[in-house]
Amino acid sequence: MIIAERKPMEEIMRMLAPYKKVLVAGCGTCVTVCWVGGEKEVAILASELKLARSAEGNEIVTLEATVERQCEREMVAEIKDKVAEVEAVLSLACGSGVQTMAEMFEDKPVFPAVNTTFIGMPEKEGLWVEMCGACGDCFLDRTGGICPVVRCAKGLLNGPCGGTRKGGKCEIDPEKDCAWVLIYRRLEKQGRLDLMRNYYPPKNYRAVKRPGKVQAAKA
Amino acid sequence: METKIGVFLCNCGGAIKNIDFDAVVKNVAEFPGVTCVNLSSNLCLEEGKEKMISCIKGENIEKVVVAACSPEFQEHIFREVLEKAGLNGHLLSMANIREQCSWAHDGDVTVKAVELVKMAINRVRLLQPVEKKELPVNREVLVVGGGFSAINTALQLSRVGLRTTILEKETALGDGPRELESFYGFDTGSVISAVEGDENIEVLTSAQMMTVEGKIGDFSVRIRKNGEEILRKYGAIVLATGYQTELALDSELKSGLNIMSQEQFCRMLGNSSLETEPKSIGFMFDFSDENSRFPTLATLNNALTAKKKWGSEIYIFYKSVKVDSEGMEKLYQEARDCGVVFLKSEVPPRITVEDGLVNIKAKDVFLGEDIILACDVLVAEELYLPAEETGNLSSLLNIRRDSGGFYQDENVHLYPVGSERKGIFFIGGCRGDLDLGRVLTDISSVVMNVYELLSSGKIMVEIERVKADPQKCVACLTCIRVCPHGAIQLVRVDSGKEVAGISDLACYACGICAAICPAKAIKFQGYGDDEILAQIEALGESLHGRNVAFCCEHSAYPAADLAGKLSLHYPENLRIIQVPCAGQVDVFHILKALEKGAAAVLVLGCEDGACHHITGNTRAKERVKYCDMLLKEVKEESRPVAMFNLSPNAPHKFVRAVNEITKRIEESGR
Amino acid sequence: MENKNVLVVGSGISGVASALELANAGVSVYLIEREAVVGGHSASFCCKATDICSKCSACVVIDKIKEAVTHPQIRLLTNSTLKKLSGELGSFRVEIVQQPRYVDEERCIACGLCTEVCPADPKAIYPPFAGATPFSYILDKGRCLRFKGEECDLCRGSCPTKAIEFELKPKEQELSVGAVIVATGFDVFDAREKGSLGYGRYPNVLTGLDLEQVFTREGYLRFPTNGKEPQNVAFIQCVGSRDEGHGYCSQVCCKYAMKLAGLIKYQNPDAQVTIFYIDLQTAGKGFAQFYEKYKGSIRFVRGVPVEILQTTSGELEVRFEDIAQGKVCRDTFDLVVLSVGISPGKNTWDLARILGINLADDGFFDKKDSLSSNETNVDGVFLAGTCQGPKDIPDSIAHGIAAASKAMQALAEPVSRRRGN
Amino acid sequence: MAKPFREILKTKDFVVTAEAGPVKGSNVSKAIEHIELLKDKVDGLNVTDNQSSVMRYPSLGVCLLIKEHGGEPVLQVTCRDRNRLAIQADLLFAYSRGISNILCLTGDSIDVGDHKEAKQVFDLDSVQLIHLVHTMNSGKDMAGNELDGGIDFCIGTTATPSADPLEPQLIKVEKKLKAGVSFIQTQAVYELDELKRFTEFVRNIDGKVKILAGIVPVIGAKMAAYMNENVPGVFIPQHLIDELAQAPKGTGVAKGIEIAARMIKQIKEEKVCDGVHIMFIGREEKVPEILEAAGLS
Repeated sequence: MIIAERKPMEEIMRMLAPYKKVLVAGCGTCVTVCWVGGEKEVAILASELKLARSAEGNEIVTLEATVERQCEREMVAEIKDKVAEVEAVLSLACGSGVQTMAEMFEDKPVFPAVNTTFIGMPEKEGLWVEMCGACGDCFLDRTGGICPVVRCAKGLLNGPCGGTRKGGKCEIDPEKDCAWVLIYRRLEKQGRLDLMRNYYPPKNYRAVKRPGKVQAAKA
Repeated sequence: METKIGVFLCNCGGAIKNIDFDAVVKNVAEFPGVTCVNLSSNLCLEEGKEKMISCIKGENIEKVVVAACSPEFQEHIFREVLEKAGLNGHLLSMANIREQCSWAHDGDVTVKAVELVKMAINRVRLLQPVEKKELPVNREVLVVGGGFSAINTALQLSRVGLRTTILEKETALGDGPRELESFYGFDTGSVISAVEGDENIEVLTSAQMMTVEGKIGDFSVRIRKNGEEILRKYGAIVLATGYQTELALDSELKSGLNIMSQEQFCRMLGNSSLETEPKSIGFMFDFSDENSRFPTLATLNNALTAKKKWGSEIYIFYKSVKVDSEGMEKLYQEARDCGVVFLKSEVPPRITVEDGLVNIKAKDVFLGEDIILACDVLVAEELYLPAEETGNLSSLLNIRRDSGGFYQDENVHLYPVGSERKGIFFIGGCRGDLDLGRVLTDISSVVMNVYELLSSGKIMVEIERVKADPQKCVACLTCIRVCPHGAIQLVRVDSGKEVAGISDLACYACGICAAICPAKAIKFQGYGDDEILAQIEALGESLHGRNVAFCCEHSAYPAADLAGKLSLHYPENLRIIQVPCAGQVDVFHILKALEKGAAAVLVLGCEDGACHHITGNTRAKERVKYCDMLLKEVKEESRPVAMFNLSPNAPHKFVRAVNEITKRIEESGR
Repeated sequence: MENKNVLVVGSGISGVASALELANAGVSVYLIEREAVVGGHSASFCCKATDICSKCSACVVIDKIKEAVTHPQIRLLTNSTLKKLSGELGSFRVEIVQQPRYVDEERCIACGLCTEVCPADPKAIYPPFAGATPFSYILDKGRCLRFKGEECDLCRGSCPTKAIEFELKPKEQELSVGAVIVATGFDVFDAREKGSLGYGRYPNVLTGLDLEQVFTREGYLRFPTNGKEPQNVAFIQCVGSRDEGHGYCSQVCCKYAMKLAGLIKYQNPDAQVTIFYIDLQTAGKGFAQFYEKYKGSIRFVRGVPVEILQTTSGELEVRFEDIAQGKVCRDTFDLVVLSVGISPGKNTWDLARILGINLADDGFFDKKDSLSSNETNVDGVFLAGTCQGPKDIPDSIAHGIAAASKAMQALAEPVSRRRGN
Repeated sequence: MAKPFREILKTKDFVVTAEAGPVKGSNVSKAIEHIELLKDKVDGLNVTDNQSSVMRYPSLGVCLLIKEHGGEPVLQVTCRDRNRLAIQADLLFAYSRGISNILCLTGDSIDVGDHKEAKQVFDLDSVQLIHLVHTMNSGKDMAGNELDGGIDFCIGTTATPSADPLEPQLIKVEKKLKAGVSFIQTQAVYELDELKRFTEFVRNIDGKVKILAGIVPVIGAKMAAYMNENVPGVFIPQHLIDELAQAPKGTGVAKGIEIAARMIKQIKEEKVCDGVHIMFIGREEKVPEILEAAGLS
């Protein structure tokens, strides 16, 4: 699932400074699940905006809408009437949602209210961690299902760097586990350490040709 | 066609003098939807209720607002009135114009009264009927553990006609504090045979709980018994898994032949073919752990038996004797009288072993000097610890443990035997160090609680008071993770989609889930976002300069009433919104109140560690902190948001909180 | 004809707990209370939370009382006492005497008009303590002019709901119940009996109960005399416990003393708090951390004060034997709190006679055997709470629930089988 | 003129190299001083590559200076700042200018340095880098194209004998050895046993590779604590920290040198490994004192 986090308020305020009426648009999928872009956050952000602007003595009118997936033209189309009413749109969706909105409503400026951070999963209530870097060349078969490309601070493919901290923590953050220590432990448990002894040549970092496109074979 | 709302005011027999009721009537009558406004002087008395009923019927009132005394003790009365008048009891909203208005302030409070009534009217407009329904529950009970408390629980449950399964991980029943049997004059042997003869009791030995799903009335438990797994259904689960002990000694001493545990010493006492009886025996307790009763109990009882049986010299080293359980003081005296020597020491004695003797060196408090005693045997201090399966079981059952690792969160509302999840109970040593008297009480208590839940095979509950809308739910699992009562599970709806399903049986209607749901998918009848917003909006422009207080119905709300009763006055600009738990208040509600003009927002919940919903007040604190951060972001720090903890019987603390906020506003110069 | 109703005598926390459990199980309960208000001692206890809950359970009492008085299955009779018991388990007949309240609690709406007009001084009609249930006014015969033979009728005239009635006689009624739960509680040890400690003579020597009520009333620690805040407080443990005449530990004193001490330190960190003790009873769920938290800031002295004297400056000089130093020392404080213990209720003996149940040698009701502290020598008469022996609030609640359980179990058993054994 | 490092490794039974940390700025006079001071006292001068991710004068640049002043440079190449194209280009340039020793490392993370917002590259990892050098030694580039004039580097790499857990590190070392290296230069070691354990492990896989123990003098308890916290791969044992703490004020440097020398002596006497690599960044001028104290000059 795509994980994102709220932008600092002042950045949002700067984007919206010229506008008096905006639509705060949420997305009902990933960003709802990670507590940044669902209906509740839309309401909170709208309310905070109004507070901020009235404090500046520069009132703003907000409309609120949340669509199931902002990255679907058809779903975004459902809120076109609301968009028509406003000067600008503030989207709480991931980058692709923001762009879909921007594409659907070309005459209106669409602003991102969140920073899309990574593809990840919840570790516990309210905490999400990165799991996949969408490199287009999945390596997990060789690493016991732990991705060194994003879970190792340096994306190393042939084992840990020399900076591993005591207890198998990462060079850059004692809070984080060294991915390669995790991989070692998992493979050891599975009796597949030979996988770690193999040499893996430099990765194809161009497996996804930017801009990425995937054509379903069936279609 | 607008809903017909009937407003019933009561001037409390004309005693409420600082409200101009005619003005209130006039003012409220113009409010949209209000069909009739009646002023009574004795609404809570029979004659008052009669009038109310006839008015509701006569005017075809659909929803009712009562503006009178506090709902604390009256709401249920007026609910009955509505039912009598043919309305659903939940279509009522009360404005507390006595305790929290007239009595709480000096001088005329008509304006406040009007506002309170308007808040209630706006709220009532959104209320929907809540139906009651009887839901079936499984009458079988699972008792985990095979010790004294487990067995007796099963026997007592059988006595009231409930079938139980005893799940024991050992190969046989009857582990437990054997060393105490002589003392209390019971023997596990006899109860075990009683169990065997009881058709209501099934015993599964060498068996373990693997997984538990479901909720009160319908737990499905996977049990592994010698290799194979069986699936069983139970209505309730009782944990009686006991405790374990560990010698509080340096490891090199532990191995010592003549240094032993209470239980080992008991066996020695029981051993008839003992070559040499110990001439001198030392005991130790209350040094490493000053908060247990059991060590005193075991020591005194073993010391006495030894004295009587062998006539040995007995020296007991201790810091404080724990006599705060029944019969203990007498036992302590008895021990002294028959010559057991008690040596009080502030610090643990030093233990050394020399040629077969245990040397105990300590500074006696009374003599004020060091004593060195050489004993044949030392019964060392024991630590009472949770049984090793405790951790595993608590995560299986999704229940909390206390700071010592024993079952049961340290929350007074769970005592004596309750867990935060309906239908799951703890008894005896597994919930902490208890003397047998208390264990026996636990057993009877748990039998009562289980009987209440399961005896009739069905429970009457309110249906869908808190409900997750399957259309809006995105199955993010947030509510499932935060529900303190384990009342929410993923369920498959007809569409095949998996969504959060809230069990009416297990739900306590605290609203914590509704507050946190990122999709706003959880509707909470009476306290949802809309109802709260409606009350805030009712004040319109007049909200400016007012302070809004979200008050937990278990603590702050009654405390506010009490302040009124004691006429402890506080600023009149406070507008109280009652919530079922501080954890039901969300960032969204707080911001809305500020956005609509409130000068300050207070969130008032139970004392830290005493939340009726375990985590509600701590969540509230976090959210208030977050709001504070947001307000700084938008440079609105001058409008304070604060959280206070208090209990229902702390009216002064309530007033202090309100005054503090008022002070902060003044300081910020608004 | 088997009767499943249960009579609960005493509406302290144990009685309320018993009544609630039974009522929730569908049993109809008569809850009789000698006083005008429900709740017994614990209903007036203060919250002892500092920055965290100190597990005193006073708030639980409030919850339960509210639940009980609003419970449709519970019939509450205040000002009522038990006069006679006959019959046996399953078919008892009990006679109840209800003293007139003069203020009908059903009709009184606590408006306060009567107090305004009452000419007596001190007022003869007044509200109960805040938080009392029912919150209906109390007419004090002793003070009322009318009961002194005067022709005063002001309060009755002022009452908007006609709740006041003078010409009332004691009401007698007979009830038939299946079982009886005795929950008549305890009396606080009368500290005057220990004259050398000066209680009753020195205004700033209080009992633990007095201190509870200071906090309930004021919200802060205050001198009863001048309303100032004491700075140097001493608690004296085991007053009326663990001595000749009280061969038991009252089980509550160490906890309430330490919790009140903690509360004092929390509200006024500069205050000095000393606790004189012999053995500290720090066991019990949830108490460990509290003790750990405050044992540093509270001064614990292992020793028994023998005498308290008030100096001319009004300070209190405590003479005690400091065991650690092995000599008699003196120390002065500006407030001394006697941690008085739990004594058997005065009416225990009468009630024992009426019910035919035994008394234990310590003066509390005697339990049937060591394996059940709820049962008595009379089948169908059960004990709940401190009338059976000292207990703190959680233990009293537990014991109350247990009593309900035993009564319910006894009644659940078919008469035949019961007769059988 | 210094002997080629490759020869020294083959012939000399106790090899000593020292680290030269480039300056921040274009003024190389200090670097030259150090080179002059050390070039004849050690067998190789080893130049860091934006060490600890702090931007400095390039490793390549200093190596050329060493060459010009008649020393034997070892070029450090990390994978952090250059992708495979840039690295290959640098190697061609270096070799064409007479630099023939290379130390292949992963490189510290950007996050520990002074340009925390830079994009880290890590297009290759250290093992892949070693393979790359071999490929180019064989006259081809990574894409398989023929090179007009190839290269021939003496390849070394690094290892952390005191890592915890050690096993994953050893697996990586094994991969490096399989890829083919002539010498291993360890991270700072302070425990002889750790070093012994490590060399034993290496010997079992490859008898020929030379192992140079990393020596980083610690000149104070505070510094030690700081290094444990902040320098990746460095683990200073408590007993050393205590020893440093007891040293009287102002004698820290001396103490540090004493400890380092003691370590070197032991290594040499007990023949634990084939030599040492002394890293006294910022205090290069003190290196001779160490050598002296260790009886290596």
